Amino acid sequence: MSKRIEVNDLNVYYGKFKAVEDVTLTIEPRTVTAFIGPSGCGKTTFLRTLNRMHEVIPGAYVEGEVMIDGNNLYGPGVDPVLVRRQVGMVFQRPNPFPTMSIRENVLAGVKLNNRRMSKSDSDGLVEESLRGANLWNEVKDRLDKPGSGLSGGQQQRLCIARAMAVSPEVILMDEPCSALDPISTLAIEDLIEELKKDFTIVIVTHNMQQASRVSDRTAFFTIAGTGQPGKLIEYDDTTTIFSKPSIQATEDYVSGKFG
Amino acid sequence: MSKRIEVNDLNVYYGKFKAVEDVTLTIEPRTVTAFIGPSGCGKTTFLRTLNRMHEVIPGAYVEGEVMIDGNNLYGPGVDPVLVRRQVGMVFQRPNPFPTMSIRENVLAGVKLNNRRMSKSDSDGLVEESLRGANLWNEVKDRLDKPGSGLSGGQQQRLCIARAMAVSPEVILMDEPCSALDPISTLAIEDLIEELKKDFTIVIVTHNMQQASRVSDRTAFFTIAGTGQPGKLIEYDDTTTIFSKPSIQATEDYVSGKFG
Amino acid sequence: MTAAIPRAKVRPADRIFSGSTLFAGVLILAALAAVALFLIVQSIPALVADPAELEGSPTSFWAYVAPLAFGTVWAASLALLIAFPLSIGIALFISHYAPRRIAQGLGYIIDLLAAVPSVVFGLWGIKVLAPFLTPFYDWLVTNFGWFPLFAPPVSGTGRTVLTVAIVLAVMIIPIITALSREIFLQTPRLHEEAALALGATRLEMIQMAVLPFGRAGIVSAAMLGLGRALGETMVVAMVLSPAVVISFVLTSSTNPSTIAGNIALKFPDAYGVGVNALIATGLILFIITLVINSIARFVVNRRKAFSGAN
Amino acid sequence: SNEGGTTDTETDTGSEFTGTLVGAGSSAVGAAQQTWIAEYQMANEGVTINYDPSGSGAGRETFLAGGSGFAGTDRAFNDEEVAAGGFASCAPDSGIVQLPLYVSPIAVIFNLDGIDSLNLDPATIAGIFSGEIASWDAPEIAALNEGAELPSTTITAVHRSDDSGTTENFTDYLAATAPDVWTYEADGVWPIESGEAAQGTSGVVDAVTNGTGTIGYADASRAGDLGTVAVQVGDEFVEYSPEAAAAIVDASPFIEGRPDFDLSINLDRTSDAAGVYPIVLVAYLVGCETYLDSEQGALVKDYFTYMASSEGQAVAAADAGSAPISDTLFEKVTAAIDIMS
Amino acid sequence: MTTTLAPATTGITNTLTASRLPKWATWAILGGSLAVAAGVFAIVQLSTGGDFSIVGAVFFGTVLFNIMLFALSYLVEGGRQARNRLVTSLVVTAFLIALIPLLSLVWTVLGNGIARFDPAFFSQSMRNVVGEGGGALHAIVGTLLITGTATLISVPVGLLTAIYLVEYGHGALARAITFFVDVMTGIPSIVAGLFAFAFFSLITGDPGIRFGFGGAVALSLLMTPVVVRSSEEMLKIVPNELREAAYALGVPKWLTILKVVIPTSIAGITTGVTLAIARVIGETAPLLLIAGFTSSMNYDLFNNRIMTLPVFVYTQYATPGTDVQAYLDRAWAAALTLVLIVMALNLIARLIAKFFSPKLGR
Ligand SMILES: Nc1ncnc2c1ncn2[C@@H]1O[C@H](COP(=O)(O)OP(=O)(O)OP(=O)(O)O)[C@@H](O)[C@H]1O
Ligand SMILES: Nc1ncnc2c1ncn2[C@@H]1O[C@H](COP(=O)(O)OP(=O)(O)OP(=O)(O)O)[C@@H](O)[C@H]1O
Ligand SMILES: [Mg+2]
Ligand SMILES: [Mg+2]
Ligand SMILES: O=P([O-])([O-])[O-]
Repeated sequence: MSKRIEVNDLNVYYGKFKAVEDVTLTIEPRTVTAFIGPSGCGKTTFLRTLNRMHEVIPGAYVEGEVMIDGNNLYGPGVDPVLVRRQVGMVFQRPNPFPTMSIRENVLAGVKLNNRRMSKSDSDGLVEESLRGANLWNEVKDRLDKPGSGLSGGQQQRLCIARAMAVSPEVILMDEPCSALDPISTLAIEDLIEELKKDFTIVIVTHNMQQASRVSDRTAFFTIAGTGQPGKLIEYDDTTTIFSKPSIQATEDYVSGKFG
Repeated sequence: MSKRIEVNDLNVYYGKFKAVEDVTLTIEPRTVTAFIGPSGCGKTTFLRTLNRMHEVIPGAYVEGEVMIDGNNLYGPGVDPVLVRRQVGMVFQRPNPFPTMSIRENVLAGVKLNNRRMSKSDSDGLVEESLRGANLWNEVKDRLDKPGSGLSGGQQQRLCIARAMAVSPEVILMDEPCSALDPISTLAIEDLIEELKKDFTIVIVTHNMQQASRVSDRTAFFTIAGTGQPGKLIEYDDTTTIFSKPSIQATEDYVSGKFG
Repeated sequence: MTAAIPRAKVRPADRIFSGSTLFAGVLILAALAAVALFLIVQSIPALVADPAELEGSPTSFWAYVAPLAFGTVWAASLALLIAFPLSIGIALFISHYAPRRIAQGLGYIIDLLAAVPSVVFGLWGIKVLAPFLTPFYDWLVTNFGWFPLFAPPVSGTGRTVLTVAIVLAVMIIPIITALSREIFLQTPRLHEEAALALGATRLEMIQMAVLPFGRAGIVSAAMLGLGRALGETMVVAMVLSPAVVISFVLTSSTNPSTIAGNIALKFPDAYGVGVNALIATGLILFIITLVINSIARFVVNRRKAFSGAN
Repeated sequence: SNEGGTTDTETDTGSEFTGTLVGAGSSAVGAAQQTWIAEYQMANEGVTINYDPSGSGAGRETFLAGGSGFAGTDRAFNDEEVAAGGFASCAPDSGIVQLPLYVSPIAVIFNLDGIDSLNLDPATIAGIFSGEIASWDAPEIAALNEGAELPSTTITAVHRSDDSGTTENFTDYLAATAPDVWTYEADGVWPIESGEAAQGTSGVVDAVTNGTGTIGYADASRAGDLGTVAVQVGDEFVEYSPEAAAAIVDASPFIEGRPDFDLSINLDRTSDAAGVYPIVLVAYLVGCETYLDSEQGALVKDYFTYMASSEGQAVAAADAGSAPISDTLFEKVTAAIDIMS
Repeated sequence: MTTTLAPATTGITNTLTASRLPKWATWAILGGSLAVAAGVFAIVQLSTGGDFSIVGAVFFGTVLFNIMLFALSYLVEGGRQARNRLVTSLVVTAFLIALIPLLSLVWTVLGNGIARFDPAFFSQSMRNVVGEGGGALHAIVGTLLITGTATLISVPVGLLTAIYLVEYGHGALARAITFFVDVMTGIPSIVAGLFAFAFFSLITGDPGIRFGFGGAVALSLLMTPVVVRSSEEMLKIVPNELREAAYALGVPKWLTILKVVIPTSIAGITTGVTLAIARVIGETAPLLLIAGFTSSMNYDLFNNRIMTLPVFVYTQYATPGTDVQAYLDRAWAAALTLVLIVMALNLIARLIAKFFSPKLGR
């Protein structure tokens, strides 16, 4: 249920503006990979190329290859919709569907695609996903209440449950804790620890401590200045990046001299 | 041109929800004070009580005293408009007025009190403020272009120039660099260093490194959990907070164990 | 893990759906083109006819439409002049002044005005408003008759262009209010707070942040209202005391008629080329609307670099 | 009977007619048509007649194009139009019948406190409506109304803002009787700028009622409590009345050179015969001599017969305020209807 | 951590306070101004013998209030506060002014309409009715049928167009549609009627055609641009993050629009649709031309004339018989019915909005 991702020479554009330049890296299955770097260096942009969410923005496009188990996401004729079912995503701000109940939110990936499911199957899926997201105990009595009535941390875990319910192989998370209080943050970090058993996880974070706590490998991006493209500077085991990075810029960044 | 701020037993509410509890601290003139703490602990909320921006939010109110050179901001008959002239504010996201040119943006606050300003006076003020914000050289040739055409960092410095142009005595900054790239961040940190000669500065930051770089004193806030009020845990010289804080929670936080 | 990523180009359902939205859009253009074509074809006999055959034997077709075109624009501008400041005031009241809890209720009350059908406005104009205004016009003309807009003689029944403009204004107030209210409510808090933090009063905050941000939206709201006022038929026909004149006087019996009102008045008894002449005036109204909208769009676009959208 | 209604005169009439008949035209005939239609439908359960009061011009155009079975119009088709033919509902060689079945006095109404009736001569009426006489205490009015306490109020003369038969008949009267003052031709559209305009008879009545010192002209059935003018005919002053209105029709010749069953009347407004009231509106009901569709022809014929009958004329008089046609005219009309098929 | 310095300046005037008018001052000035205006008007009335004009007194009282408030505030609080206060009171006044016609309208329609607001009015047509009695059932049915059909035409077309503009269209075509939709809002209703009549008589070859469906088409022409405009605005404010959330779950675009975007904005869309219905339900001129006039019931949209409430109101008013009052009473009762129908629609729209709209609040 988890896949290797290989990125080769990827350039990412917003219209004429090249936002990310020449990224090549390989993400192993069942690992947690963290992307760190100063604001604006293209972490979010790059992350979104991994499930073809980038092209949702008008004028945005990509050059290069992203291979998932050897299949190029950007190959001709690839249906982005199918890609996204395999590569799930959790956003910076929790975004449960406001018109749906907690239960419907979890089932959104199934229901929105017009797939029928028996009541018992769907009940099972809801419970399994919510348990997986460590949310079951908190919401099991109010599955039919609106999802927007939960606290921020609960909403974010609901979004994770929703992403898991479509059984993707990879889960991308863009600063999933940045809008949350510390208690919720811890809950989600624990959850990531669990999920790693089944999924390949990529997480963007601003928080060095978080990166060092949850990830196996860390990629450091930066930019030379406004208007310049972001670049991948260093990609290595998390412990290496935080203890003896091989590049000076990385060291400056992780030690707080910069950014 | 700068003032001492004393806060006594301040409780801050959003309607029924108490967001910040029982804060007492004194900020000395011509210092930079940093507020740090996990997300949601009430840093922004507390900062906004220092120039009565808090009450702009419907239902929001304050209990307690905030004295600026002995005058209680929340005393009877105090005109919030006058308060805000003396205590300027810079927001997390740069917010120049999109409908105004760079020049008009700088003069926006000044024009309120002094409608008929001679061209030479206003030219002088624009130059002085933009120089003060380290922006003059970058924009002097396009003062009549819209302010929204600048880069994020330039916009943020424009907002600082705008705040300075009304010659306040205190400047509050709420995560002024969080939306900026590292180059712009450095520019603004340098600027804070300069401004401290004339102004009392209070800055909220998520970035421990930034706090240790720019501030003289640091206040650490935290919350016990969602729905609880934020509290001031420790307030001391920045070096003390980051080297040998007296409270365990502070140490955990600054060393990255938490948050 | 051999399951290759399935390859499929564009999904048919997506194509069908986007195709049908495109079709709907094109259908609207087609309907409009059909209306324009109808107007043009039906107008030609009147444009080529001997002007003596037209009503009132004018020197040319243009002399025939001129007073009507003038009256249309005049009445609609007056209505806009009355409705616009009121609507902006009401919208601001609801968005920035009224306590939040009652603002929605107030919005509903104003929306109710939109629920009143135009025949009812016509009846109200004739039976209530015109008689009510008559003494007021009397007073105006007696005391301010020297002012060209109030030149004597005064209307004895109150059915003047000003009365019509007031009714039209009441009709378009809910339209302009509803739209500008929504726009004002969307002013970014960030900009409002920026103004307040500079020590602006509420008025100054509105001047600095709310109005400039909403400028484009306010203009479209006004255009929607103006469109309604330009095209309103029944109210003008029922309430106005028209004549074939070009006159700016607000309080007299001889008021310029409007194109839509005139069609309603003359169409029932029209025959032959008279029918074509009336339709040709409809074409002129169509062109007026087009021109006014283009100007509005031009005005909005000219300062696009400074718009709130950036 | 009325659908869903309790008004039941539900006796089976045993009428042979069924189907729907459509007429269109003059709004002046609208009220009378509603009365006739109601009565006729009650007598002929299976029939539905719809009359669009869409205006005389529209009514003529619709009938010409074949969109209706009959037309109501406040002026007859003129010589050219009749000669041009092409009436699409009619059989190819058929002519048309134009029957003056609706005669209604037009009252000159005014609103002055305490005055119910005034005597005016044509020149004075023309003067008032052309704006030359501007005040109620003008010598011209005073001279004709000795003893009346005329106020110095300004006169507001109200005319129709729409194109109307009422206006055409009224201006025809002014042009014929006061040619020195009223120098304009008869026209359905008010020819001059002076005065106040209002839409439809109701609009004129409203304007006159709600204003002060107002005067206007309207179908006499709508005069209500307003003051009315007795107009000078010869040496007398005549108040409007149905009889006086019917009398002027009788006193007038038919238009010459028309086919036998085209009963278009050339109203003699200047007649000074005793008891005639010269401001009348005559509306024609127009049908084919021979219909393309004979069933429709039979129904129209029956309906026309009913409208012309003394019953028909009486209900219209009661409910719409028209003047029943005289017996002499009735005979001519009946002769014309007889040839319809 | 706690400050030990006692504030040294207690008791000295707070320099942050500005001189302000006391809270009651506004009301006092308002009361005073109204009293003065009323007094002046009373004196004028005594001396000239005219009627005492309440409206005049209130009007001049309000003007006086604004002037006084501005002047006093200017003297005490300075120019900026004075302008702020002036605009505040003007904005409130604007709102109150808008209420005047509304109240007057409601009062007039209710006062006149109530006389014939009886069961017969809602259970009978005007067939075979002369003078008093009768009802507007045929017109109510006609209005519901024609407006309903117009809604069925305009809402899909308008909503789909709005979706095109918001979700798909970016180029010249989208700009052209936006522009011409604005132009379309200016089509006079009578021209829409003329067009529909010409169009259908051409198609059917019937020169006198009158039928309900034609009326619905004419109304759609007027309604569609309103639907497009309002739906477009409502779709635009659906946050992009919801669309992205759906895409990220592997939901195709069209299902995202149908199942996420539209349900989220359904409240605004229904409000827009009711506005559009309100815009056309009172149209008289085009319906006279294409739907015609009849006293009888007709449930068939595709054959024969069909009556509608506005035409009913208008013809009852314009061509009454000798018993004028009976006709006027019916006209007003029909006007009242029309207003009530639109209000009921508004209410339903609000309920729909409430029921379907995003559930916020914790
Ligand atoms: N929709 C867009 N259109 C054009 N440029 C964009 C868009 N979104 C982002 N950018 C630009 O692309 C660059 C990378 O942005 P991105 O959001 O990926 O940075 P990031 O590393 O995620 O920053 P942060 O930490 O603030 O989230 C920035 O220069 C940004 O201005
Ligand atoms: N407008 C508001 N209405 C109600 N509650 C609010 C509002 N703004 C903030 N809060 C609540 O007040 C608490 C403190 O929020 P605040 O924004 O001050 O935190 P913060 O420390 O600035 O966090 P961050 O680092 O994310 O900016 C939070 O629980 C938040 O949910
Ligand atoms: Mg990002
Ligand atoms: Mg904050
Ligand atoms: O019959 P008219 O309404 O045209 O006078």
